[in-house]
Amino acid sequence: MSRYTSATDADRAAMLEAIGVGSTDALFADIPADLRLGRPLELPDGLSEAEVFDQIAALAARNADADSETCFLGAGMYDHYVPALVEAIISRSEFLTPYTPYQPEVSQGGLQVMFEFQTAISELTGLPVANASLYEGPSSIASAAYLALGAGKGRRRLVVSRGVHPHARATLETYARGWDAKVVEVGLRDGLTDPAELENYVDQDVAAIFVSNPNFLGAVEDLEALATVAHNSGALCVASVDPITLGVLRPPGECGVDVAVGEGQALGNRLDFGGPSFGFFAATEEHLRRMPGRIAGETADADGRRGFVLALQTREQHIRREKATHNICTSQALNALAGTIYLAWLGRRGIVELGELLVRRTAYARGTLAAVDGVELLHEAPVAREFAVTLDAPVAAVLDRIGEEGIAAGYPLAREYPEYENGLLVAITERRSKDDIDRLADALAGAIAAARRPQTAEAVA
Amino acid sequence: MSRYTSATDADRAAMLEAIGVGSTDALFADIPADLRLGRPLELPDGLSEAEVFDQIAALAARNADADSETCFLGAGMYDHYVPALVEAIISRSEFLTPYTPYQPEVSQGGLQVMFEFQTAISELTGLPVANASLYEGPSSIASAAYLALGAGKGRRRLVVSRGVHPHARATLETYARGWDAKVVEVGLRDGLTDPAELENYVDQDVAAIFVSNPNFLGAVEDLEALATVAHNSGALCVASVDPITLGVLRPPGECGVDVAVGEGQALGNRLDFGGPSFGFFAATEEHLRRMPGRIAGETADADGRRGFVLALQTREQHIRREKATHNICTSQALNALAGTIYLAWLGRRGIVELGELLVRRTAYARGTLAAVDGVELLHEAPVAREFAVTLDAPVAAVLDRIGEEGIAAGYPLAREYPEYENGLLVAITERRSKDDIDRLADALAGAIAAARRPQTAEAVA
Amino acid sequence: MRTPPPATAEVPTPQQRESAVTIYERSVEGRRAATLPPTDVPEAPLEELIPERLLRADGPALPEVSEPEIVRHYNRLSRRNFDLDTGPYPLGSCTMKHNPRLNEKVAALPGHARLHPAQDPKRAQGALELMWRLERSLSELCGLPHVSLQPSAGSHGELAGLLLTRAYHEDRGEQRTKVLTPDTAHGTNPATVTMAGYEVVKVETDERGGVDVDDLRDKATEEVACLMLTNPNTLGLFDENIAEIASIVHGVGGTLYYDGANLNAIMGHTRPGDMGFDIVHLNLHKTFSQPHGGGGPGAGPIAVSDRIAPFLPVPRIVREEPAHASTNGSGPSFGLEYEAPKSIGRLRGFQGNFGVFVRSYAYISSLGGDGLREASEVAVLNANYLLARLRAGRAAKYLPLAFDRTPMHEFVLSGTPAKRELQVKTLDIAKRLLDYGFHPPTIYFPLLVDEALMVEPTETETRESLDQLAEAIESILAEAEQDPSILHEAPYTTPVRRLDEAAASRKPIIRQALD
Amino acid sequence: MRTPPPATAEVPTPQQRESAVTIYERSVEGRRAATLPPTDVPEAPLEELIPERLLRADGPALPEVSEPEIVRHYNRLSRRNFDLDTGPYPLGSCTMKHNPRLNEKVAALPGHARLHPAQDPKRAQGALELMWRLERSLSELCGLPHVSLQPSAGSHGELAGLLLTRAYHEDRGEQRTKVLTPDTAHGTNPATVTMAGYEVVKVETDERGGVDVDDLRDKATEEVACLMLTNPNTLGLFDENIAEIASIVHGVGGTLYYDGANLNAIMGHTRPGDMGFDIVHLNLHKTFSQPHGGGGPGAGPIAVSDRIAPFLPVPRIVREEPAHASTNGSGPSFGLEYEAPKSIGRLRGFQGNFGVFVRSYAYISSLGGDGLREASEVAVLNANYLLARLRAGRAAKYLPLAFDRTPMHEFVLSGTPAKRELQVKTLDIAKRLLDYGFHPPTIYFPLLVDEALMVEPTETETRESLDQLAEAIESILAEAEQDPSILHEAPYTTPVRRLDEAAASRKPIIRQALD
Ligand SMILES: Cc1ncc(COP(=O)(O)O)c(C=O)c1O
Ligand SMILES: Cc1ncc(COP(=O)(O)O)c(C=O)c1O
Repeated sequence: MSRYTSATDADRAAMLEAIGVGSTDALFADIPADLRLGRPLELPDGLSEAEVFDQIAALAARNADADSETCFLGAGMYDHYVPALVEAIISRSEFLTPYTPYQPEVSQGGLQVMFEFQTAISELTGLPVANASLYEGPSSIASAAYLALGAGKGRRRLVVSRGVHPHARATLETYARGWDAKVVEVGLRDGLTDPAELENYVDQDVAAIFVSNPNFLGAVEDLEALATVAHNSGALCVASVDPITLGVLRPPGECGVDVAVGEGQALGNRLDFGGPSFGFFAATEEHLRRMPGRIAGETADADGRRGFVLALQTREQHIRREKATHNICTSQALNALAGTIYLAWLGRRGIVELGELLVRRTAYARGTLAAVDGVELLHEAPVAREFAVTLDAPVAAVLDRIGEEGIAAGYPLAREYPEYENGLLVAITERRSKDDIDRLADALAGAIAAARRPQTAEAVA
Repeated sequence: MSRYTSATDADRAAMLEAIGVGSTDALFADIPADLRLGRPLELPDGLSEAEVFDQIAALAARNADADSETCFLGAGMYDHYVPALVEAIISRSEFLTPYTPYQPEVSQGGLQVMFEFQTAISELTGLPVANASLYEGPSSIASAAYLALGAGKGRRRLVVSRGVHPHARATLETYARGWDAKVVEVGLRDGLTDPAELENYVDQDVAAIFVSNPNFLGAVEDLEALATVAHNSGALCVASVDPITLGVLRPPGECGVDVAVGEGQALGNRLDFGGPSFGFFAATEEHLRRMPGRIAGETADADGRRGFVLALQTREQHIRREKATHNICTSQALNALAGTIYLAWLGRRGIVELGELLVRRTAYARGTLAAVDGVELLHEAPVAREFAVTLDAPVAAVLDRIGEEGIAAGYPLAREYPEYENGLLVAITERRSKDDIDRLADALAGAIAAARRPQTAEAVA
Repeated sequence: MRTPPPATAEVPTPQQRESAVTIYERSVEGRRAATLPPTDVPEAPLEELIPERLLRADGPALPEVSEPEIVRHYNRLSRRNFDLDTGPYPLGSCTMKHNPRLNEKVAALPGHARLHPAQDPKRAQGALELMWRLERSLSELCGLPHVSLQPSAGSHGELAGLLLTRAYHEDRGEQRTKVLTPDTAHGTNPATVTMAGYEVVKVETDERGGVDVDDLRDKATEEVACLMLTNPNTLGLFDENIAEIASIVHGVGGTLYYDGANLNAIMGHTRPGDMGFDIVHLNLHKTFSQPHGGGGPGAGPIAVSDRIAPFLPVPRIVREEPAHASTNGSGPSFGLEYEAPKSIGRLRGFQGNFGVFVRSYAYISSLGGDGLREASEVAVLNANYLLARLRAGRAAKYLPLAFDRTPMHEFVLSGTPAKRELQVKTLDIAKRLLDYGFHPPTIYFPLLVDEALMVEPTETETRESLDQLAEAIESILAEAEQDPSILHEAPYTTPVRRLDEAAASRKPIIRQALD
Repeated sequence: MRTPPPATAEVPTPQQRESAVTIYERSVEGRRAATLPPTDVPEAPLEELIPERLLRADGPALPEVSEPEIVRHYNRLSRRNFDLDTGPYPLGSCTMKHNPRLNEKVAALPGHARLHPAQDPKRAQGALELMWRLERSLSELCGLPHVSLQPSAGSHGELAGLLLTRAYHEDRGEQRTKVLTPDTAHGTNPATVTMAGYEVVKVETDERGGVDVDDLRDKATEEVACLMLTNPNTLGLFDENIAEIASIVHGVGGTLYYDGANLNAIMGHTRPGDMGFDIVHLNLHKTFSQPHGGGGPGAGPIAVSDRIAPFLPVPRIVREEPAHASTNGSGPSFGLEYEAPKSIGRLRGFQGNFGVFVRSYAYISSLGGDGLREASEVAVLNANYLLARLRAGRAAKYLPLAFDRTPMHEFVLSGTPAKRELQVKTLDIAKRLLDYGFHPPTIYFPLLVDEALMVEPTETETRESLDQLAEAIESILAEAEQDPSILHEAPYTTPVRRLDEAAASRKPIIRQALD
């Protein structure tokens, strides 16, 4: 019998009889003979649970994970500690296995969680309305652009800061292929989006500007100044924000940002080689009915009991079809639940303390690395939890060498920022202690020195 | 605030006021001043969850576990595969956190599980009554002895086969210090308890004989013959059995065994460096009211609904106090639940198929190892899932060497069986494939050859 | 069968007595769950590190609760959900099959769960190989040579598919503006068409529940970029004309898109590629046992034909044969390829929902080729058995098949007669089913069926649970014959009773008010 | 406070409608969940490998069910339990404190969960070091120098303690026959005395709820091997005469045994060793947050004074300083010592319940010295606050303190007035509490208190939950004033209602009948 099914031969016989056919083949009769797959699937045979586990565990063992090495990688996803209660709760069948809450009377758990999640995101971003999650960070930016194009009737340009995550900029480009809209990019100066320069790009045809805080190079932007530039010509300001920093950094809502989106992985989700995590989407009141995704709302039942339902469904594909504000259906509810629990665990004080710890450790790390011979700061702008340096040596060689010492030193910038050929992005979390940082500095010093040697040799020759 | 508590300063003030005292110290006033600990506890400061995890994970990393090496260790606990659903179910709060079911109306889950567990143990052992678990294997033998002494009024001797687990024999000796009872041991011949020899030990003063099946050397005993010897002089026959083998080996109940006990780890429990696991205890009807431990029984509620309760509590310490049949209170409910789920997963066919697989693989392993130069069978008796060999080389040296190849070759017998100086006990599970066994044979061959070399060198000199 | 559930709410159930309290309402100033590692670096005032005007004055008002309170809060909340591990969940089009815990176990291995997405491919070979193997398995199941795992869900896969179609046509110098979707299509199809910048053209359904081929012929013009189809369609019916449909669309140069939500009906029996489809999306959270999580996560990999391949999203997983630099020793090595001049680019960050890939790979490894084929066989058997059980009773009269044909893995009933003769709507029947301990089928979809009930039991339900479901529906229809108000007022025993959904949208309260 | 729960069972709750069905009753021939690895060795007939007469004719009738059925069965069953993560569990003497999930996470690490107990100590250094550190922590908490972690639970620790006492006396050539236990003692104490071959002598309780010192003096003869005591005792009262008690017992050469079940009251405030106790057992599943698991597992480590140390069970954990053979490099190394000529030997297999040690070690590491002290402080604060709340209401009249003194971490009320004036027994109050969503306190223990209610809230309950518990009891007493039958018939809303326990023992049905 195929794993997980329970139809015995006796069951099959009885069931076929009840149906009134002689064999299951009869049930497939509508498939034209010439379209039938006349052979077994070319896939390995099924395995026992123990064999599947051993085989996949062997694959997993070939990955260097954040438990087996000291990880300074960030670039959008971060190795924060996930408290054990998060996994304990999200692995409960009652949260793990239900579908989207189409029957609210038996989905109050999930719906209330969405309501709590929306509250948390609204608090973090300082914006009044938030949805119950989108896929992940970069595609949330594209979703914000879709909203902006709809809101900014006729406006056809999207101005993106080069400080926005490269994956987000690429995703926006991809989505924009379906819209007659043009994506233009504003460069960075000293690691920051320059409001003055931004102004040259923003006019009446611009639907929205897109910035990130902190930006991809770790720099803390002046959101308010950037939002002002957008508003001056009637464009929206969309900001992608790192939720972990919102205990200490001024929230987008206070800076005049119209739509705040972001990647939620840092909030109680696994690294998972990049997913699943969740994206969040918050906005000012006026955009509520254009928002993408599920939104839980409070209401009452027939007896007057407080309850929650999916609200404003007329925005959605299953009701509005081609007129929907977005095509999203299945989203990231379980990951958003993890985020909701994580934020309750961190709490009002914890989010501030964590932010402060990160800012201080990052400052220490930045200073310590800058003191290493062959390491220069890539920019001097203020940073919160991640910073960029340039190595006076081939970054790939340096990373390989440090990797052998069990350290993932950071994210090389060259592929996405050719202008920073030996640029390196270093991320700090509460799991990277001062000692880890000092170890990194020593390892960098050694690796750079080693990487330079041959060159000097040539120089001599 | 201490982790896990929630009394804020405001709470404390309000609570103290309600109590009518000025400080919490006042609540400790009954402790004489000279008995107060006038200093902080000399323990490390509390740590954040992330720090505790990292610290303990670092300790765990210093153990060579059955995932990181190929494990042929047995000797009472075995590396069987535990299906994922077991951990998923036993980690549910509803099973993990309740106390012993003293309030049956809100404990039907746990009580029904006990009922199902008792059914499974009764089916496995072929005995009509079983309890809901004891601590673990060896102490269950001592508990059976306590029952036997009570049942066999005046009989003061306990005859134990040397084939019984050494830990069980030692535990029995320890318990017996409190009883004016004498423990005598009957040796093994060709790996088996010899009924003829046993007869010399059994007389009217013997309360019970204790045997194991398979015995510690892996040999399958003739339980029926041994039980007959016991019964001939009115003694009870207590058998410790390996539940995993009961799909293929004749069950104790069919062999005339009066009390069957055993170690339950192999049934869906972790290795856990030896515990927690569970012990089981099954017997003939007549011993029901002398049984130790909890027993769930079926009954009905006020509306006639089927329900379960703790039955026959008048056997127990909380009711009968000094007249109780045993002193056990907290037992191993959660581990017994794991066993119950595991047996439902394995099912009527699986337990037989698993037994057959083990017998065949063990036969193959025994033959393959016996073919290695320097390895001899320690006995020729039939075996089911474990067997003993003697090495023509210092076993310790051989094990060290093989250990470096990532194989735990087996359990050295010398400490507990000085008569088998270089004896080695090798266990097989469904996780040890033919390839693993062949690898073990090669490793043994190499290690024995290596261990011999120096000796020959000396011989030459 | 068991006695019918109560049809009164006079005595509230224990759960009904628990009024909903949010974690914010449990917050007490000064309480906390988290403790953080101590600051082991200089404690400079924050303003010295970041200009004060960029700092937050006072932090977000997150809850202040202790760890035990959090655990209790969410444990209690969880019990206010109905879930697949509690009872049958025959939600049509959603393939609510058993979620094996083995899949959760392997997904949680540190080598997966703790692997950073930006890890150097050289140090993530196991992950890349797993993705590569999954791509190959899905390719074989779809009968299409190339796969990208990147899309995050079905609708994301649909968007990818239409952007691929656009890129394909543009590459051939064509500007096409229309996408055909049958009126049975799932809402994400038309919504995606709009989002991809195309215009929706609806194709009629014929009397057998398939695509109206004549209508298709009329509408299949040179402007048509693509036809989006699912087969079996959302009526659970296999379209026998698929070959002709394909040739019509291909005839006008359009692409054929397969919405894979219904693949659970045909694994190992027939393949979209063999039917002539160019692009397929799969829902790993339906067919391949990824748990739904109450609304995600999922994954929507796409499989495509050779002509579409050049446009697939980047990065692609590539397999390099041995002796190549980046191999650590023996076997082949795996890498991420970013260079693809004609690629539509990225649809999201990093490499997709890897954790979902692990679960689905474990599922496919567990069943193997024969097991997958049998899974589809039993899914179809279960659906037809349940239908037979229903037709043997009152459903024959009140809930007939919308299209009287042998369905595959799911079937769609019409509640029109029930509404006419019993004055009960499909909604009422669904709500009453809740009292009987079942999750209702999908209702009011597909749209072309009046009062639709869309039933998909999946292969992992037992015959007994199907019998019980049939008996419950029979009993509910009997109740309706006697007193339809029993259904109108239902449910009576759920944690909350019928909720006012309209109010929630009229004056939306979508976050906890805090003061 | 919330409105009282229903006092009728006319309309059964959803759970009450689910009749209990065992996994055996769900069994269908031919179904299965497990698949095993294929046989990769010769398939010889079994009779060729093992004589047929030693083989089983037909296998045990275990259930035949599919994996999805197993998951549903036990998930549904689990919801028929009340648990600590659902609500307050003030079960006196059981210390139902929060069970941190961190502890489960570290216990599940492969280095722990997958470590074979017979692993060579050289290759299990982490486990041995953890055990050694835990021993040291418990030693400091008890004020006694030596610890053995071996006993499996409290009662096992008690047995160890009395066997140690016996060994100690015998080593000094003495045969003592009696063990003193106060009439407030937990049942395991006297049961253990008998099991250890001693005779129980009861010591009276004085009017302040402590040991009657005069009675103790009379009974403390040369025949007395030991006095078993818990302090605070099972009335939650600290015995101020402990020093005198100790000197009396020591005066006649007896040992003093401390039942550590109540250690949660005094951590960091006072220590058994400092009170004069020779032997202590601790319940890691009470004080040190090991989850109870519905009746275990637990662990009952013992701490002893120097004079008892030689007799401790083997193996012992030993710490060897560096430069020793078996160290892998730097630090100290750890081993198992089996040689101890005077040892009482083994109490069980291998090294004890290691998984429990890991959890308790994590708990101690999380709280640290100050945290443990504060935990006891708040435990005592919570108990006294709850008591104060109760005394402010009807409980003052109907449920007075058994002994009117300031309790520590728990307190014992007497239901005598309630029985006399309201005709409701403590049992009735307990059952009605179930309807209010609380687990009742321990009832009818300690025995010397008529109609006893023993209440231990623990430190992890919030002030609000204590308020709600007080309000619930207040409301129940008000119900009793109006109509005691409401309580007599309770509970009404639990999965099953009051069960006939007598019947279950009269004609015991203790396994599923199969045919
Ligand atoms: C037929 C059909 N197509 C598309 C989708 C959309 O898939 P997803 O929810 O993964 O975006 C669904 C699922 O709801 C569906 O049933
Ligand atoms: C006071 C007291 N002593 C001893 C015990 C026995 O402990 P255990 O259940 O761990 O054997 C208990 C627990 O029930 C207890 O409360």
